[in-house]
Amino acid sequence: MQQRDNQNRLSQKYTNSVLLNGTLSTPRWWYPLVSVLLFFVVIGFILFGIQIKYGLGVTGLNRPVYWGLYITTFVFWVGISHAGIMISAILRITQAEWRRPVTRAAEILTIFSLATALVFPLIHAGRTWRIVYWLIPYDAARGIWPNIRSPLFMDPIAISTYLTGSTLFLFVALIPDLAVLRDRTTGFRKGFYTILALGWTGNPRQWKMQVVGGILLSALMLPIFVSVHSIVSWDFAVTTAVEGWHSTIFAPYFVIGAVHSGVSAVVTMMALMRWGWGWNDFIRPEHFDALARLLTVVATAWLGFTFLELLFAVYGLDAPEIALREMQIFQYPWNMLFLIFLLTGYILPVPMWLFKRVRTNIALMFWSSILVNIGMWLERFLIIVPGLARKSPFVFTWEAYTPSWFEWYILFWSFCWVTLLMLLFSRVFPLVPLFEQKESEVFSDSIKIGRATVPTIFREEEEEEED
Amino acid sequence: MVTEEKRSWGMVIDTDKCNGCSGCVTACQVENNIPLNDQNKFERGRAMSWIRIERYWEGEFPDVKARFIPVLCQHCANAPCEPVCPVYATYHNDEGLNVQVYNRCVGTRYCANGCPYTVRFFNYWEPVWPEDLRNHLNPDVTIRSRGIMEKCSFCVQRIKRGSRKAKEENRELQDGEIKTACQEACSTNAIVFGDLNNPNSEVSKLSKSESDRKYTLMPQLNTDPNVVYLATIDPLKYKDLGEKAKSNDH
Amino acid sequence: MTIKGHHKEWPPSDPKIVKDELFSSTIKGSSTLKLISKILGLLSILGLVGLIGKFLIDGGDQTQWGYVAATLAFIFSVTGGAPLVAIAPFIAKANWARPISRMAHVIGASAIVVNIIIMIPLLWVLPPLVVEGARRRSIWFEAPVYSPHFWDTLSLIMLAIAGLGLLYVSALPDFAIMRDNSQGFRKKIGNFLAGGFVGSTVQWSTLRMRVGVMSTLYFFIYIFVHVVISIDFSLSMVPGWRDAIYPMAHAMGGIQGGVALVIILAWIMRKYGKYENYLNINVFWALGRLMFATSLMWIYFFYSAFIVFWYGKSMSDNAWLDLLIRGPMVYVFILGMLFSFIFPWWWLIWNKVRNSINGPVIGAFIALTGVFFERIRVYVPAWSVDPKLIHDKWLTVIPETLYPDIWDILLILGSISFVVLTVIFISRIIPFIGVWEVQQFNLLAKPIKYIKAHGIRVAKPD
Amino acid sequence: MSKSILGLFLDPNHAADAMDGLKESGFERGTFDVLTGTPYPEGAFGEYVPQHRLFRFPAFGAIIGLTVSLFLTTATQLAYPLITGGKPILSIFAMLIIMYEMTMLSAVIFSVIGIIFESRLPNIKPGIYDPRITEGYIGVVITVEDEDLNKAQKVIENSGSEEIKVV
Repeated sequence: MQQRDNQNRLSQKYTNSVLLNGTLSTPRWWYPLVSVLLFFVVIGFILFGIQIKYGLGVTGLNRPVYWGLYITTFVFWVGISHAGIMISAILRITQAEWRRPVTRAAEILTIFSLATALVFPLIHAGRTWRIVYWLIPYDAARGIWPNIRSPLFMDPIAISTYLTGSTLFLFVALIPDLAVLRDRTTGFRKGFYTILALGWTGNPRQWKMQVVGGILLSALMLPIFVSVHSIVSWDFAVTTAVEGWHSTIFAPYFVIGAVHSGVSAVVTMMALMRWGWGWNDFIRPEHFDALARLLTVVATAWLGFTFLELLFAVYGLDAPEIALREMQIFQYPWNMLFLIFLLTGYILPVPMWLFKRVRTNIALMFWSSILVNIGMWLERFLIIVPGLARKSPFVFTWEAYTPSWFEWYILFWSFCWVTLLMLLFSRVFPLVPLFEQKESEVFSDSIKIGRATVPTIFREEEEEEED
Repeated sequence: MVTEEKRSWGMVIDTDKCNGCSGCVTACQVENNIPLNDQNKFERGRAMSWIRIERYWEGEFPDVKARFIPVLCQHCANAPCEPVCPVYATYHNDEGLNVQVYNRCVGTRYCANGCPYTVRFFNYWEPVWPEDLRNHLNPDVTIRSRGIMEKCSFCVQRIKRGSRKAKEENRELQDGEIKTACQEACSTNAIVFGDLNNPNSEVSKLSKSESDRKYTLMPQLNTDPNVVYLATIDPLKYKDLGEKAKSNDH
Repeated sequence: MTIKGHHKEWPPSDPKIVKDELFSSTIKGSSTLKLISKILGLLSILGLVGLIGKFLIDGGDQTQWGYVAATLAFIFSVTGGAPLVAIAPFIAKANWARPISRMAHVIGASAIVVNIIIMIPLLWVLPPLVVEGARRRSIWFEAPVYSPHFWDTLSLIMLAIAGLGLLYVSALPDFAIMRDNSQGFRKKIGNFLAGGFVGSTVQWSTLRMRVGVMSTLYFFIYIFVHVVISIDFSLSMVPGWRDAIYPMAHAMGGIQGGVALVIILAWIMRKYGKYENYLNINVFWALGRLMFATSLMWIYFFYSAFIVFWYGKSMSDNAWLDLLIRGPMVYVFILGMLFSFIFPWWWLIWNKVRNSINGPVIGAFIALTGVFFERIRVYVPAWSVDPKLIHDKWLTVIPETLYPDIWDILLILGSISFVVLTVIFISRIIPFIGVWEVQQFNLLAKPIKYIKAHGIRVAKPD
Repeated sequence: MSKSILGLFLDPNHAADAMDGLKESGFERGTFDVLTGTPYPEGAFGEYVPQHRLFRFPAFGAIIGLTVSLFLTTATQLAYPLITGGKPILSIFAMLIIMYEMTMLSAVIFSVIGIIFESRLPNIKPGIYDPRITEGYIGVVITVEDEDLNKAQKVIENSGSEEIKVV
């Protein structure tokens, strides 16, 4: 089949055939991988059941370390979820061309990681079966509504807002590709796609709504995106009792950290997609290059916030705060974690990204992005746990915390769970937005300036949101 | 005359009288059906005691002094534990008590993080008592199931019973009529419980007369506790105070 | 959303015309401009008088110096913020900003003298770290007692050098043009500054490299200056005020003001410099968007701090609220809230407003006022805290409202007019729209017809 | 009895010519349209640029969300007034956060409804269509009365269509 048309653009036929290879056909590795993941996930659910039956004693939690691995992982997944809107909204508004192949994968990552994050409060709560009183604002028989003054109630509201918004955003952008699938399937699946495609034909009105609506939704999702992790951070920041939590910088600090880890997760996923489905023509080194440049800026900003956070932690020179930091940074094993956190969060990956040779090397980008997320998970752990372990001047209540294998497995489970959902999704819907890809092919061109050939892009003025 | 709405239950603890005998701890354990603390619970940092004795050493060897502070829920007016609960499981009632409603609690443990005094306890397991202790449980107090928070209630069951009795005999509730378990058990009368809004109650008298020794835990957090502590007297440091303390004793 | 309307105004493609049009503004000076300059000069002198008078009268009493500190903070942060408006798009390879980048750089270099002059007496009254044997809480922990005085001055000077350097390296090709196309002292200046720039490939690549390096450097210095000055000149003078986001909020306010300044200058150049073709609506649209974004950032940073203090309710938290929100400067706070966020937000949220010439400039004026109110709201109460309380754990006595005296007003007017005067002076030397930037712009972007649709074709080098 | 014609083009320019041809030969706009597999710059085919009222939807949604959330946050606290931590019963600064979230949520929901409505979906009877349109072919559709059928067909053929379907 001809790949490129007379203007040396990837032909749409070719684009369809390649990008649907995970949807219309099944990769060889798909079934084995899914079944393995399914196995782990099921075990996770069983363990969860056991915990509900016997109580949270199965964890390593104690007094005063009441929050541990579960909450850390909750914050971690909320952080990962910031990938989607960062890529598909911010880069759409700033008209970054290289966003196109990753937008949808990023949004799906957002949705599934958010769904997982929402599960963690359930796992974490003492009486999961009564969680409805907390999560759903309905007038219970007790006549009492949830307490809107509680940050723990603001969380579910913010997260479910973000989740609903991203899901709708995803669906709107999915409609044209559903039409493509509708035209390429038969039987039951055709019916399925026909219903979802809502009778899309691709006339100017529909396309215009795609473009304008995309920008409108991006502009609306952006403030939500910022608010979600800020509100999560306020869970900790409003607490005066725990040293190291009551800091005003938490909101932007958490958000920038979330972007750091989220975009890194997108890099990881892009590498996997390129390897798994062989989309080499669409997910190209220059995309990794651009993402790495972005990450360098984000990571540096994040480091600045980390520095300010530490600076103001010791600024007051209060004995309990000093005791906490002393443990967090100098005492074993915390000092090891702190070291790993600094190394993997910034010191190792960012200098690597300064070299174009690294930025365009898929394998290196893959591993460096993994490093970042190890670091970012540790960051949350080092914020949440030491503060509790060294809580308040009552030294007699200080405790250590070692997570039980139970908690470690639930952490592992969450990764299997997200991956499984992504794989199932990829079997039904395309992971790379076909029409965005085609659009970039239509709009892009190249001009000769002197002897140099420079790639160009055609820009039309866009409308924007008015409210 | 003092009406129920106006009540504000409070406690005065004279650390100078406390000798750290831990009688209050035991009494509380028995009164409030607190699960038994075995070795494993202590090792895992999950032991429960609504009131505990914090012990500090003062001075250098050889003249070292042991200092004791009985710490229990301070029933703060600005309790940091209350607003963070998503289900109103803990709130401030009109008698100045910081109450814990077990039925509402879903076990987010956020209140425990909010409490600077770490006097809130979580039931990690379903509580169990040995067979022969089953019949010793206090019928007035709920047994807390796994997965919920619990804390000192100022023996709310006694307060309720007392005020009910007073109503039946339709008279005013007398000061000192209601005694908390820890107060009863205290061999040195270091703990005094009563209505802080009643100017004639012993607690208000004490906190007035001893105002120069009076202090609250962690004032910088502005929690405005209902538990008031009276500082220990070092006769060498505070002679006059020493005299006063002696005169107060009898 | 027809595009044809927009592209009536587009830079001419002939380099010669571009050069002549852009340089014309440096040569011809109207009589009104001379008059304005005279007035501004007078005001500046009065400002200096005000500063000296202030020093002679209140030299010993730091509680009277809030307004001076606020003025310094305002001027250095907004002028220093302007270059970032050019730097950010440069890093992001955004083409639209090329016509305004020169103005941004000029504003960045325009307040150096004022900053230094105001800094001198302020350093005199700024208390050292150790007063009566007790060391106050600061980011300098155990450092020598005059660390703030030293490092803050140094950081301001570094900012000045970086600003000048950025302006110089990015203006180099224009100096070369000046050398080649003018007579008299202009030729001399050009000859001196151009430093043998003839536009060889090597020189261009080094130029690009230099601009990149200077931009990054400038950004980091800008942040550093804000951290040290905002902490030493306000935060550490209030006992118990521990606010980790404050330096960042401070810097963000500066950037907001910087965007505003660029918009205003661009508007003036368009209206009175007759540069409609260069500063067309696209520029104002993009700048309006920036203005909107920075206003949102302001409320975000403010609320992140506010909710933590409001919820925390500890002694120091309440002290913060009493001093800076409902305290002596409550009305200024309300004004600041209105002008920094509410008005700009509700004005610039409308695309019709953003996508116009006059819309953004009105928003810019509002936001600039807002930044000024913000600085006063923070610095004046912080300085008027009783020095005896500086070592407490938290603030117990909230100071009275301090009103500006005649010297303060003179200083504020004078310093601002001197900055404007400097800008006018620079406009006599180099064009406010980079000639080479415009040529680059033309090279990379041009309106084309796509089948039947109109739009712009933008080239993305590397 | 009206029929619809679908002309399939590979070269966008030819499609544009066909649209011009149809305009010149006096078919009023709205009867003919262009179908593409990807967004082209607006007006690339000289097609009729549709007007829309999309921006009304989020504004409306935001107002709804604000009112509902204001009511909910107020009423839920007043319905069962419990003092917590010495905070006022109506803690405005906590309410603001919830109100903000719910406002944004309903704005998003309404704008999605708006997008779907404004693109006239769901479209029960898509009319004449060809799967190859999602393969890069550009379709020009026109619905005409029988007498104009040949005229329209001619125009589309002459402007170099790969194939013509008539239903």
